[in-house]
Amino acid sequence: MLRRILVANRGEIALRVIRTCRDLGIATVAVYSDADRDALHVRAADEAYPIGPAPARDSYLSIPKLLAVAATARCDAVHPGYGFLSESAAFARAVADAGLTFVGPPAEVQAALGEKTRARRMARDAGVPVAEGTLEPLRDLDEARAAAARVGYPVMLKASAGGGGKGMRAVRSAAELEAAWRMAAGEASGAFGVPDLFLERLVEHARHVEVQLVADAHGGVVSLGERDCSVQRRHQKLVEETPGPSVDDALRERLGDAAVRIARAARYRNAGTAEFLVAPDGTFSFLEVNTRLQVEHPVTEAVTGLDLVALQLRVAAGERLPLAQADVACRGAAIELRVTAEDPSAGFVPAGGRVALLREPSGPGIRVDGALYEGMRVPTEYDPLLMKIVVWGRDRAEALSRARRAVRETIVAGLPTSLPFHAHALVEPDFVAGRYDTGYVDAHWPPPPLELDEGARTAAAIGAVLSRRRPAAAGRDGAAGGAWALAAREEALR
Amino acid sequence: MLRRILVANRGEIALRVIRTCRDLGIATVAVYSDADRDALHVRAADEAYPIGPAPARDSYLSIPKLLAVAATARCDAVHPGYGFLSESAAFARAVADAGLTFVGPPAEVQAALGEKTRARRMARDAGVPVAEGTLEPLRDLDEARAAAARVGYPVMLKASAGGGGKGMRAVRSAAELEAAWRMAAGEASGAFGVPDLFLERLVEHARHVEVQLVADAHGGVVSLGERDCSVQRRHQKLVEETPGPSVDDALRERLGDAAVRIARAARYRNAGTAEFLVAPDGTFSFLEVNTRLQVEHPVTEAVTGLDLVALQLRVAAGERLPLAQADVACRGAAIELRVTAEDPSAGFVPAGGRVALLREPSGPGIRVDGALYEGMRVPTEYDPLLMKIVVWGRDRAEALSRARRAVRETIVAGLPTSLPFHAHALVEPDFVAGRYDTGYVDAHWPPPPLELDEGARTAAAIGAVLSRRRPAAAGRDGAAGGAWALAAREEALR
Amino acid sequence: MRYEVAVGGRAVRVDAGADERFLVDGRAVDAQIVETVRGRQWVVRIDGAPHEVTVLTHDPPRLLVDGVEVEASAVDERTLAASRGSPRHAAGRHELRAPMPGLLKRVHVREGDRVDRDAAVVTLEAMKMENELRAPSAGRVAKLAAAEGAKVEGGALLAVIVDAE
Amino acid sequence: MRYEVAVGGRAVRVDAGADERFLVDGRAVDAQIVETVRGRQWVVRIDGAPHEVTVLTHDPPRLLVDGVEVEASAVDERTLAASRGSPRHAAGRHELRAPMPGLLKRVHVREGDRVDRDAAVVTLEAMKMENELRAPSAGRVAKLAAAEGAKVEGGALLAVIVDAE
Repeated sequence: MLRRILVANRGEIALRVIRTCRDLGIATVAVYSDADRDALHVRAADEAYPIGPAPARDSYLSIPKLLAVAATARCDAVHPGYGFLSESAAFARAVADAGLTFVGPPAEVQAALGEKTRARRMARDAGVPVAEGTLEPLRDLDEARAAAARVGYPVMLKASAGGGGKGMRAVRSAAELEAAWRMAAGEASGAFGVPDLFLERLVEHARHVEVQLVADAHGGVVSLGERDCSVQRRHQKLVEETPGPSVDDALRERLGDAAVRIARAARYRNAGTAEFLVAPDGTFSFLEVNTRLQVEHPVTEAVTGLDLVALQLRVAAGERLPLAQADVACRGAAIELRVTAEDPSAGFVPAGGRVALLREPSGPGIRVDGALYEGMRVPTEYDPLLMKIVVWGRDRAEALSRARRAVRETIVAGLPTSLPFHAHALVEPDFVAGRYDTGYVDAHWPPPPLELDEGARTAAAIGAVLSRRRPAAAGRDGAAGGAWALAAREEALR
Repeated sequence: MLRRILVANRGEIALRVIRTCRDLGIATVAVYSDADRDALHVRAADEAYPIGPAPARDSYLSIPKLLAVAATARCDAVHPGYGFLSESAAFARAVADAGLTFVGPPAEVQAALGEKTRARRMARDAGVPVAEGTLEPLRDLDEARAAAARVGYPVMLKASAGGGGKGMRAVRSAAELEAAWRMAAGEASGAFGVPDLFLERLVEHARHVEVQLVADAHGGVVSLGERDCSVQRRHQKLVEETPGPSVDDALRERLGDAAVRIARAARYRNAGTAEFLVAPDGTFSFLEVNTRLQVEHPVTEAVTGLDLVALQLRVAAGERLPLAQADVACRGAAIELRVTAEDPSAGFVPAGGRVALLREPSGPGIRVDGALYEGMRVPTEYDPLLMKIVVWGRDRAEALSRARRAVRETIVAGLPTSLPFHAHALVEPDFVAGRYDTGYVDAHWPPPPLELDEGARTAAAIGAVLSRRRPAAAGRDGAAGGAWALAAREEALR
Repeated sequence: MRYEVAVGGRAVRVDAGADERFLVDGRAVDAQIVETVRGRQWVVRIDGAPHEVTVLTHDPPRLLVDGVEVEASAVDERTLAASRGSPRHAAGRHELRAPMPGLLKRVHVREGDRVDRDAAVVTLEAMKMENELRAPSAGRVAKLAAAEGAKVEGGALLAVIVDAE
Repeated sequence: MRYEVAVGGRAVRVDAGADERFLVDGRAVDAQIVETVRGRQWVVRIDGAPHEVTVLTHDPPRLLVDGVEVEASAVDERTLAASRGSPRHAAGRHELRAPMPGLLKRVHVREGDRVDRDAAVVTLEAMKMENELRAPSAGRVAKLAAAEGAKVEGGALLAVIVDAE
């Protein structure tokens, strides 16, 4: 088994990985930029090393700095989390060249699947349907024009080296192509260092459904059910659930089979996710393979009872998968809500801030993966994900009820969050009925203004007045008032 | 279905019940004493009414006050939680007489099983083994002397109207009997209003194993597996787990069968628990039935996937049980740690205080049932239970690892807690091996002094120095220092 | 003290007296208030119903009321009187500010341009995403404080749009 | 400033200089300190290993270090010098105080009695339980401030036990 792991990430996923390492008795080494020196992942790890200033390119994306820490701390493996270098073939190779175990697919698999048109060719060759479009990167705008005309608008322009919804633009007509080309190429260049784009037919009203895979080094591959991730803004997911509300047993089997075929064709290793678009008629087409742990992996954990990070670590260490496809048993339904530092009332524009008050939800069926604490400054340099609320229920209806309750219990004060979106979606009839596709957010957000009932409105009006008062006057409100102030004063007594 | 429920309790169990009511769309009415006016259960409920001063007898134990609130708020049902009036036949009757549904067994069942010697006779008549001892309350000390001599020391003196470990004393010799009689009778009188005691043979090295039951009004009864609750101090549970480490399938079936037989004999309704002592040789004897939801019910929920409060509400409303015995499927293992406001380094003496800092554990496999928040004053008038950490794993080993991780993540500053006990038990070889009985705490606590490693000891020494500095100087420690102070100053900017 | 309060777009007048006595739109309200986090959170009980009110952010003024997020601002009469006529709050003048620090990738308008409501004004790169910041109101770009390629701080003024006459 | 520190029963001498420079038992320690909750919690990083130190309670002085609870007190030299010879801290004098408010159900000793260590001194009813408070040390009951039936506050002095000569 692995002995000592460098967790080359930050935030909730770093803490998530550290938790499982602790469960397995594996020592952990955290890294942190200047913006993260008091972060929870730093405190949870056995060791922690600074790797430079806040911008990711100077810290979390610096392969030399990460390898230097791994050497100093005598690590024998590296877990990349998601984002940052998790899908970098160069990083996987550098880790292996340094004699360390990379907890993810090997560099050659990353390289093959990371080039999205190559992945599309591989899927096609494995007999898996792929969306109509280009199977090689586009050379220039003219070629894009020709390809789009051939495929027919609307099309999706995508970064060949893409992932995570970056460098992606829907193009509805030839007139939009040039501007979209420029923005997507710019984003792709910035995010991945490669401006290459390709295009494929945009399937209208499609659902984004993905299949979790884990493969070992001995030819073992299992698929662990699907996740519907259609609820997205800017091609980034806001809500994910399993089972997919539109996926019946037959489709589930076909998707799982397609995912396993791609994994075998790619000689896949470790955890990964095959993404598909499912059209309203139930036909599906392969999108890409995410060669890493997904943000939304906990919904799969909730229904299977498995610890995906533990499986990653085991297969990375060379162990065989501890289960066969027939051993995979799913129970109930699970939903993940991504609480992000974004203002949904202003087009989901991200914003940092200081967490002035925090209450995480709890109770039956609720798991929270986060790394927040009161007083924490949420940096603006990184992904705006704040916490994931993962809800399990015996069926989708119970999971939805519990999710509503969880959102109502959650407080993150001090910065805008996506919670109002989640509160709305969880009662919005189309989402509740499971009738949604990738156009869901555009079609259902923003909602009509909320009408508070009279009591709540009166309380809000009084609350607005109270919030204008000077804190000095607040103690007057009663014995329990000013809890913090009292606590500070009384500390000396205890 | 029920429409509007009075939750006649406080703390974590009131919040627990409110959560499920919210999931089911049932309105909730909370009550609170003067000590609880800013409690979380008050805020989580749809309505909340004051019921008097802090002492329970003037508030949470006042049947007239509770019924007055139920009338004012137009409730149609009452959930008693555990403790307080949950096992009071008088309360169940008063609720029914007021035309309301009592979410628990009816008064006559409570009366029959609440008198522990009557319950013993009932179990015996149903063919369930009961511990040797008296089958009627003892008239006086002389009768106790005679009975103890007949049964043979050691014996347990117990309150006939007992429950929750109160009014209970182990007596190892005739010389101890008088003092034990006086203390047990005094406690029984204070706690239950009835000084009656009975005695039974004390089974040495026995395990306390209980079976969860739910029964509907149509003759349906299911048993939902067992919980081992042997880890106790002062006859009150500290740790519970399922499956019981000493319970094999054969014993599980016999215990479940015995529990169902008692339930049928008592014409039981709603959720309840049959408690047994299991001797080292695997023979078991009936102890009593707890005619209410148990503190430790979440471990059963964790492995069965059921919501026991939801089942309580459904059967109380007259619905049939939604599952038969054959539908009960358990997955994995679960452990509950009761975090109490007690100082384990001083004989578990309870102590209140203000919660100066709170961090609840989270991540895979962890559920927290609590009602704490930072700044909260923990009242000393009530049960010292602060929060329950409920851990699930695919097997006991995984649950133990996760439990250790959860304890390490948890911070409750400002008052003593039982957490050092839990931290110790979870690495103590006998507990880890599942080798424990009701003598566990006495045999394994306090542990030898902890040796911190050098780094941690140095950090502790520096921390001790930092904690003596005036807070005014603390800001010097860096930009992230004085998070709260900074947050306050920066509020105006946002 | 009298306050003009706006809750979710609805105007409410609140007279705050001593001892938690409040008149809301002239009607006396029996509100019992417990402050649970200093200056940040209160439980306001009205007719038996507890409402947990948390200040999410001061600017914009957002409250969380029983788990529901709502815009709610209160201005006391004196401040209101003093601020009338202040140019910053003048009717018809709308400021576009950077919601967070970032890099101005693109500026879509010029000073003097007429813009529709929701027209893209600038593209701000922040948190690894390009964000189009849009006109809060239709009107004329009276001032443009943004240049392509510039780094801007959170809260920085980028443009002023005035209602077209 | 020099401090006499006791961590889990072990004595440690700490010299705290400016700029987070510490000498621990005379050895220079490269400790990087981030205060995460004012006056309550710090992350102390020593040789790459972060240790989260939280003050659980001031009296008794308990810290949580990486999830492990430990008694840890620090007294600076000046305070130590000033307190030497103070009767409250005199060697051989042990106070029994009520750990919480409650009702004294029973007093098991009289002034002048000799008691063994861990002998029951009083029974305090609190949190619905009867709690026997025991002698912190063997000795003589020099003072008894407890009467059966009395209500006592948390921290109230109940008895003083002095080492028997």
